[in-house]
Amino acid sequence: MSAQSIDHVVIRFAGDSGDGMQLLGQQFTHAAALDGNDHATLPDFPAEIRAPAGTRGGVSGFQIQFASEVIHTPGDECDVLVAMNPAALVKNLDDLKPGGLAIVNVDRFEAIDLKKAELASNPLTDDSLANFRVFEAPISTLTTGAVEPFGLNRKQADRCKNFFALGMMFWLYSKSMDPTRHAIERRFGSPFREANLAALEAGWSYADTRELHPLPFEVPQVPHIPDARYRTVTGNQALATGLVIAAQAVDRTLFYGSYPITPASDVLHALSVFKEYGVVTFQAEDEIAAVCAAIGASYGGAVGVTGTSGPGLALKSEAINLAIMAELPLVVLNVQRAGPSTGMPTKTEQADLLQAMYGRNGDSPMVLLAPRTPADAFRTAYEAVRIAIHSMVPVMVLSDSYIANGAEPWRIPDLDNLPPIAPPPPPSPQAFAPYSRDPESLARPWIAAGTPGYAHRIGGLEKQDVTGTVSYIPKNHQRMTELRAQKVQRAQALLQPAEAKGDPSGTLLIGWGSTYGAIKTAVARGRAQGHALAHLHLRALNPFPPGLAEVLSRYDRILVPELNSGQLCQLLRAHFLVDAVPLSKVQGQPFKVREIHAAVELLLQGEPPEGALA
Amino acid sequence: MSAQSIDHVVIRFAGDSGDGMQLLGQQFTHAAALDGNDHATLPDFPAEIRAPAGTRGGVSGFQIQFASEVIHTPGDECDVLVAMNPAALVKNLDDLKPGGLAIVNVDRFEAIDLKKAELASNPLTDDSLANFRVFEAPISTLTTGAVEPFGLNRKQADRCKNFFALGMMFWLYSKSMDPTRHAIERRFGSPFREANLAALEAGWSYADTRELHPLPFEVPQVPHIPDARYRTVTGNQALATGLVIAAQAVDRTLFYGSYPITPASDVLHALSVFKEYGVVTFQAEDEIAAVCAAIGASYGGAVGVTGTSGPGLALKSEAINLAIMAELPLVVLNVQRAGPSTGMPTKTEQADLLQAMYGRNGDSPMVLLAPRTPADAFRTAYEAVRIAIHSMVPVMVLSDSYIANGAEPWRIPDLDNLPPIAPPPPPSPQAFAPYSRDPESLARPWIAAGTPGYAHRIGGLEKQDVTGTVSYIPKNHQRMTELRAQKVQRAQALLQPAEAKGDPSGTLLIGWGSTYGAIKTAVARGRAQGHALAHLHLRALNPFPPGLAEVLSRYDRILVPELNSGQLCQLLRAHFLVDAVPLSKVQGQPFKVREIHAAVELLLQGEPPEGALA
Amino acid sequence: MSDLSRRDFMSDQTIRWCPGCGDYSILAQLQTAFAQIGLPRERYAVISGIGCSSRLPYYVETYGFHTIHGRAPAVATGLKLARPELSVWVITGDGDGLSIGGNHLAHVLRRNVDLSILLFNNRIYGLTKGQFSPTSEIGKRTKSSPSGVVDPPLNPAAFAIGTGATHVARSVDVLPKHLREALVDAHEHRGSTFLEILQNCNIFNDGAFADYTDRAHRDDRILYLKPGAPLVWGKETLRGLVQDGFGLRVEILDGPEQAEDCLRHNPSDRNLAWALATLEGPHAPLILGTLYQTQRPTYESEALRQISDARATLGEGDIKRLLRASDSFKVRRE
Amino acid sequence: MSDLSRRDFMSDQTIRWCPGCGDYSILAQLQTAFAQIGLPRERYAVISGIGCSSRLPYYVETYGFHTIHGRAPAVATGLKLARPELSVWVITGDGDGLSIGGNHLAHVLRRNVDLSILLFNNRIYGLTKGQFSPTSEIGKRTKSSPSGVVDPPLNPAAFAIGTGATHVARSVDVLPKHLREALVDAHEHRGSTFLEILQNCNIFNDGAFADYTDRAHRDDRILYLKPGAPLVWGKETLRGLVQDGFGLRVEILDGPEQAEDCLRHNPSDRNLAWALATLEGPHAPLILGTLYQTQRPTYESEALRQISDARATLGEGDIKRLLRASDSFKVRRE
Ligand SMILES: Cc1ncc(C[n+]2csc(CCOP(=O)(O)OP(=O)(O)O)c2C)c(N)n1
Ligand SMILES: Cc1ncc(C[n+]2csc(CCOP(=O)(O)OP(=O)(O)O)c2C)c(N)n1
Ligand code: SF4
Ligand code: SF4
Ligand SMILES: [Mg+2]
Ligand SMILES: [Mg+2]
Repeated sequence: MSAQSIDHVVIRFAGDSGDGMQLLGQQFTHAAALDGNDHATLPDFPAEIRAPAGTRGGVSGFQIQFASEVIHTPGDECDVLVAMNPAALVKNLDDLKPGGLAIVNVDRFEAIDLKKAELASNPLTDDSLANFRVFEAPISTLTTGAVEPFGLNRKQADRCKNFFALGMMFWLYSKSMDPTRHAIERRFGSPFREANLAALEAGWSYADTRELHPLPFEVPQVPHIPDARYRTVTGNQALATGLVIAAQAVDRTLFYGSYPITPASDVLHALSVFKEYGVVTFQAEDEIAAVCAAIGASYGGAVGVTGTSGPGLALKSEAINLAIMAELPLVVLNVQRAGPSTGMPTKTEQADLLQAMYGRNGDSPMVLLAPRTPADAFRTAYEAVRIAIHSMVPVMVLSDSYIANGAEPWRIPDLDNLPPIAPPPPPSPQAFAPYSRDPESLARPWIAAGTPGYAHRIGGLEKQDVTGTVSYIPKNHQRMTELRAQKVQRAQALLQPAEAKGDPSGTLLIGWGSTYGAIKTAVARGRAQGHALAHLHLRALNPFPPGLAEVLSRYDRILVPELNSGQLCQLLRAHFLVDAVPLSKVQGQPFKVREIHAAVELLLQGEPPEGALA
Repeated sequence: MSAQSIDHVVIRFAGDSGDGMQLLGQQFTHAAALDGNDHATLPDFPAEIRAPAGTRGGVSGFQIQFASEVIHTPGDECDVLVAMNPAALVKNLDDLKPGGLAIVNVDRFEAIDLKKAELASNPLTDDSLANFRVFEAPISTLTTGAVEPFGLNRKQADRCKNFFALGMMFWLYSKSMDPTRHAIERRFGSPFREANLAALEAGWSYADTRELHPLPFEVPQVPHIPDARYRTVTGNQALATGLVIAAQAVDRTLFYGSYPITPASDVLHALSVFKEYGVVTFQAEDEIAAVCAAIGASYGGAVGVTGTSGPGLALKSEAINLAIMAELPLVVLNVQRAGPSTGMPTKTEQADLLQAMYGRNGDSPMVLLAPRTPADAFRTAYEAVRIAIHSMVPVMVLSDSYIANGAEPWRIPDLDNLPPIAPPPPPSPQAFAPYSRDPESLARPWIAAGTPGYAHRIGGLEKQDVTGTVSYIPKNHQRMTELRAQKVQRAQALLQPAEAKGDPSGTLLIGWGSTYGAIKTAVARGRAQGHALAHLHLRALNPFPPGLAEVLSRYDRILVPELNSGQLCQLLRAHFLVDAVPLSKVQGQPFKVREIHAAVELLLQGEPPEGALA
Repeated sequence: MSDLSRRDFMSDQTIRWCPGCGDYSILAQLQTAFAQIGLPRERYAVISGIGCSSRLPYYVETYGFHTIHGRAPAVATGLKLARPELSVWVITGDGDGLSIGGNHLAHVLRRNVDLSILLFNNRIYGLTKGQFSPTSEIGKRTKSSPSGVVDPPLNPAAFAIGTGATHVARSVDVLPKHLREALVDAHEHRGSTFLEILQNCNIFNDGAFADYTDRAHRDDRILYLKPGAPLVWGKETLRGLVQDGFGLRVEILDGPEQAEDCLRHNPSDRNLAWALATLEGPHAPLILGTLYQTQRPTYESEALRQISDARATLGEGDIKRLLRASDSFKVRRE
Repeated sequence: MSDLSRRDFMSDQTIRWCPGCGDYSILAQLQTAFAQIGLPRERYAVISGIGCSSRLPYYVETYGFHTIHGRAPAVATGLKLARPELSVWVITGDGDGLSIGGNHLAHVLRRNVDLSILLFNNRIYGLTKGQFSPTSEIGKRTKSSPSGVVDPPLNPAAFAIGTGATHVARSVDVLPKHLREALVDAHEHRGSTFLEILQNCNIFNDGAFADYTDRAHRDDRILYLKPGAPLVWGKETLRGLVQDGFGLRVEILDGPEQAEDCLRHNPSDRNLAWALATLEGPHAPLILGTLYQTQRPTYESEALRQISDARATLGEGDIKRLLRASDSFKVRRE
């Protein structure tokens, strides 16, 4: 059977949080990956474990864009929406393209289902779907039928319906089902194994015989992919991997102290299986104990790392300051989520930047890095360890929920190409003073407690320069405050210079972290329309990369799209006195490309860019 | 006996932390106050309770300027230094005016005393005091002699020497000893009462007979003092008083939850004696419990207040965010000290401004106010309660160690002149929705738990506009984020407009908090020399007062003296895109007038003002 | 008696717990107990931290505050000091109350603030999707302990007794009547009640207490404490506790008459309570009911009494006096 | 044995405690104990929080870390996991360890991390100039309790036993030899030792323990625990403890022969330890020595064993394998 070739597709699976939508999405992603499609994913699920079935609040979604070209976002709008119930349908309809395909599980459109979804009438029969192509499939009934032979009870049988839906989608996009078959075989015991396999096949056959579409589609592989090994990684997996590799590079134990919190917990989970790599994970009684244990480990010569999300970072702030004062290496992962307070724990946001920058008592600068994509989190974690040890400073990594749970293909790096990680060279015991400094980096020596000949005391009171004894001398405090700041500033030497991609003048879009893909795509789109645009994406937020002032000076207008109320924008204005304009989205959702594109259009017309979000 | 009249005098008492220098200073201050002298004080003591006797680290100092004119600082340099031992002498000599008088307790200049002070030779016999007038008094011996009749042991007898020194100073400045006599009678039991009184008299007689100075001085009273009642208050006392008065004004219980920390503890001490005013003080197990209890009290309709210093504020940040989300009134006192981490706990600094502004996860704006002098802390505390209740927001008061412990005369206010404090008017139970808002202030209603007819639930998850139920709706989160910001912004309506004192153009000095007196005096001095200067001092740091942009636009140069690395400067640059220049002092000590004056001179010559501190 | 019913305490919010979660039953009994106690709605305040369990306040039609992780006892303390007339309830979990919030719990118990503290112990972190908690067993494999937990669990009742708590009790989600009575007791105790409620998390730790609470063997494995009654249990096999040194030993009894020889429960004996709380061993029963109870003045009554005492002695505070203080002065006119 | 002396453990820093403070004596005994234990200097690490007591690390010539208020147990846990071969000591105060740091203390004790935890209990906040602490008595007037403390004090030993501690002991600043032995015991215990050291703060709470420790009546008011020895004390009057239900009663003995009828100390009996820790009453002695001791695997040995087990089974982790993981792929070439 032949297929119709297309460049890129966006699909979204949506159902109850108990319906297995995330698993379904991951399996589809894996199939796309093996086919050599570029891809980006966006899971979106409620905070509750099993949010009330059938309600809008209970809808769990998974979106993937896969393509035969390089892409950078999971897509603004869907070509296909798979909706397992009315709540999933209406909640996601806004994001379905006009003319897009809605595949609907009609078995769940009874009066009671509509009521749970707070619907007055049935969208399948009223006019709400007029602009879309609708494919009504009795997914529940067909699944139950397909798995009948395996003796499951009603509830168990119904649980197989995600694989039925997956089978349909595999047919529609001509994907091989083998990897999913293997996964089912590995993951499930009898009789669920057999039932899920049957549901998968049934879904495929149904789509084929009922002609879900006249012809299936095919998304060819991206041309010129280097012949390397790849993995599809989430941001959290990539962070964990980067930390392990970095600790091995410096030949120290990796110590991860953490207290569970969404969306950072998966880093703890990932690291706690790496026992044979010597990784020590410590689930502490709270965030304070977690960071303090990491500091203690670092004092003992391990690579001390702690990870959390916004509210947990607030709790760690006092102890991070201890690391600043004690001048010990420490890496702090902050996987941001929507705040303030408990906020919206599973939703994404970038609103902890200024907390990261300033949320400690006294003048207490620290290095801040942010990954831009899930795969990029590997390199960012590695760099964080490198800088922390090179400069004897705490380094914070600002990831977010979108990066943490989103996935993309990652080319497995060649370890020989990673920069080396080395602590400041230790002086001889005779020449040793705890707060003597490397002339370049200003780092003090990192002497692991227990090292013979170097016994010494440190602490959180102000230290006398060089000797490290307690000091209240006024000028010394000024000097030490400046040294702590300079040390962070000198970490610039380890950073890539600032570089804007695109036009050398005109309008510059600056972003940081997870907005990378959306900004990059919007800039490309705008340039294709003839606008003079460029994109500069910061990995380092403190210190800023070398050359940033010069780059900024070349542009007439600067737009700063952020998932917060203008925090980077505020820093740029203060540092460079440039009239940078914020584009602030605070909705718990990533930017859509079109929102940034529209903001640029407005800006070029002299309007406030915020209008793009209205 | 006649006396020589002078306008203003700066004296400093310095001795061991066990020598009673603070008490001595307070008594002298009180005498000056009763004489109608304007005055400002600067206590400066070590963190240790009894720091090692005789060492430089153990020196406790108390400086006072008193004058027959209005003054604003405790003075840059001393006219007289009373030094109870060699460490006290050498540590303070830099601050004695050339030609100034050093009164030295010669009994403490034995070899062992010099060694403790790390002195290779005796400053009384080497050349170190060449530029000063030195009066050598065997204070210890004379005191022991004077108190001999009362049967004290050696140690007890020696403890009376601060009163001996005080007697000498009372003679030198023609002050009445009666108030101190009364104080001794109230404070001490027999035989210490008699001994201290004898020491005091002996000091006076000794100064008289030995002619400490050819003629005593006299500092006349300030002309045109309004005929009102005054008190000499420290900043911490004024804060406590302001809170009690504010709670009475709104007829609610004042609840103060705190955990001891220097230099904030005295607020707890002061409030815990006000039982008959219905003040509830709660010494919690830590800072987190303290702020949480204050939030709970506020939920119960009390005026919930918590107080701490830098490291404690870091710990409270997560809970403050709960108050922001729950939109409850809360006042947070942060009596700043030198950081980061434990830092220098008894030394002053203003380096928590950006922590106060941004040290919480998510976009979480709150109102920030700062008192400028000890007496001004009364009004600032009152305003903090007023705004918190008017706008249903947390308000932070940024005091510091210098204000907390410094003292100045405070004119007891007429309560009728204080602005009223009123919660947003409550809707009827029928019309009630927890997150409905007052159209002006945007405040939600403050319903005390327990009120019949209004039972409702609140919490730290994002709230649906109006109803206050939990909401994950993207646009709602944007709206609520904006509402929380606007609410803070609208508190501007309660603020005095920005006003610069001095020349209408030229160079503007902007400060906040405890730098008020030094900046004001420096500006006056510069203007007297013909420079076009003005001074604007911010009480509100968030929101900024109305009209600030306009004021800023009138000046060519803006200098921002701060006891931190340029934090307000950073905010001004970001908000107003003005090229404000920082003058940063981070030494645990307040500005001297001459440092600011010199910085202005440098700035006018086109040099970086930091040179003024070199 | 009150003419309120459970329904009066049901809010209009959709409940967001997993189907089958033990929290449903606890919620129902709490609402019923509120009706039974009979105070008007506004006299109850339910304060929680963060966790599945801590979502409870949204579902109860009273005053309620869903605060932050681990801090509910502190918020409740402030509320109780401001509004001593309220019946204040703290809802917490084994993570919320014993991990991040363990210190606040310890201090509120020692202070004896009049709060009813309900710790929903499911021996797991539910809301964050299944990490081990301070009450998880050694060796348990969870998301964050793939090779098994190595931390020995905390014993909630022993911990509470160690802090000086005045009322320590235990109940379980699946015994509605027992639970309801325990809730009413909690309200009636003047001072802090620490009530541990064993709760099944059917998603991440299903059957954690089934060994004891399954209908099949429940009657043989649960000891219900009653003041003055002998410490015996069992249907198939009758067992009883006898004193053994400073501790307790399980004995098989020949018949009901032998029960009289067994130890009798005395909730005011803190050492017995300690022995009951820490009893372990192959035949040790699940012990439900009031392990310990004593009367001590409550924290808020003592704290607020200092205020009324001061007012009785000095009169209602006069602002003018406060402002002038003893050291105020008028400048001497020359 | 070791040829180290106290002097080898004296640092060059000026000591900044008030003259007469009990901390001096504790410091001296710790330095002496270090010499007696005989490890080289670098094998000791002394970790403290904030408080007068917590200044101690600066004065000991070993590794030392003066951390932040209340968090020393957590810092020490991380250090011990990174460097299990070190002898790690935690120095804390009644405020540092039981107020702000109570939760970390509870969890480190339950986990049984091999740390020697010394809690300097002076029943006051020293460094912040004299507020009441969680061990201050009811009614005590301090700067923050001018009308008297209303919080009932926490019992440190009872608290520690309640958390599941494996070694709970008590000593006092004024008995150097007893203290030194207790310090050596702390080191030797494999697992967490909780050693409460009663310490006089002569500035803000002078004589807090004088009723028991003054030379004049010391011999009549202190009971020294020794394994297997009868629980008797007193010189003028000989007294002993006898079992009374699940608790203890003080009896006056007619003579030394009667001591044999008294209860004997058994440090492995946790219920006895509980009774000893909570003994109160007019004639109750000050009980010094090891109240409780048991052996359990340490936290770090169990945690690190999972690593060595994994390595034994899977081999030393191979980075290449980690990078590729099971789900890595090469793109199928068409
Ligand atoms: C400061 C902070 N840290 C961590 C979290 C994440 N968190 C939410 S609930 C929870 C634990 C829940 O366990 P438990 O208290 O046992 O409640 P359960 O869900 O089992 O009822 C954690 C770690 C948080 N919300 N805030
Ligand atoms: C976060 C924080 N809160 C408060 C303080 C202030 N503080 C320092 S030591 C201390 C209590 C000291 O009491 P204790 O632990 O009993 O030690 P002691 O001085 O009596 O030896 C307090 C409250 C601090 N340094 N940090
Ligand atoms: S995760 Fe467990 S505790 Fe939470 S709601 Fe579901 S079943 Fe209940
Ligand atoms: S205040 Fe008390 S505990 Fe602190 S050093 Fe002085 S005597 Fe010792
Ligand atoms: Mg739980
Ligand atoms: Mg203490």
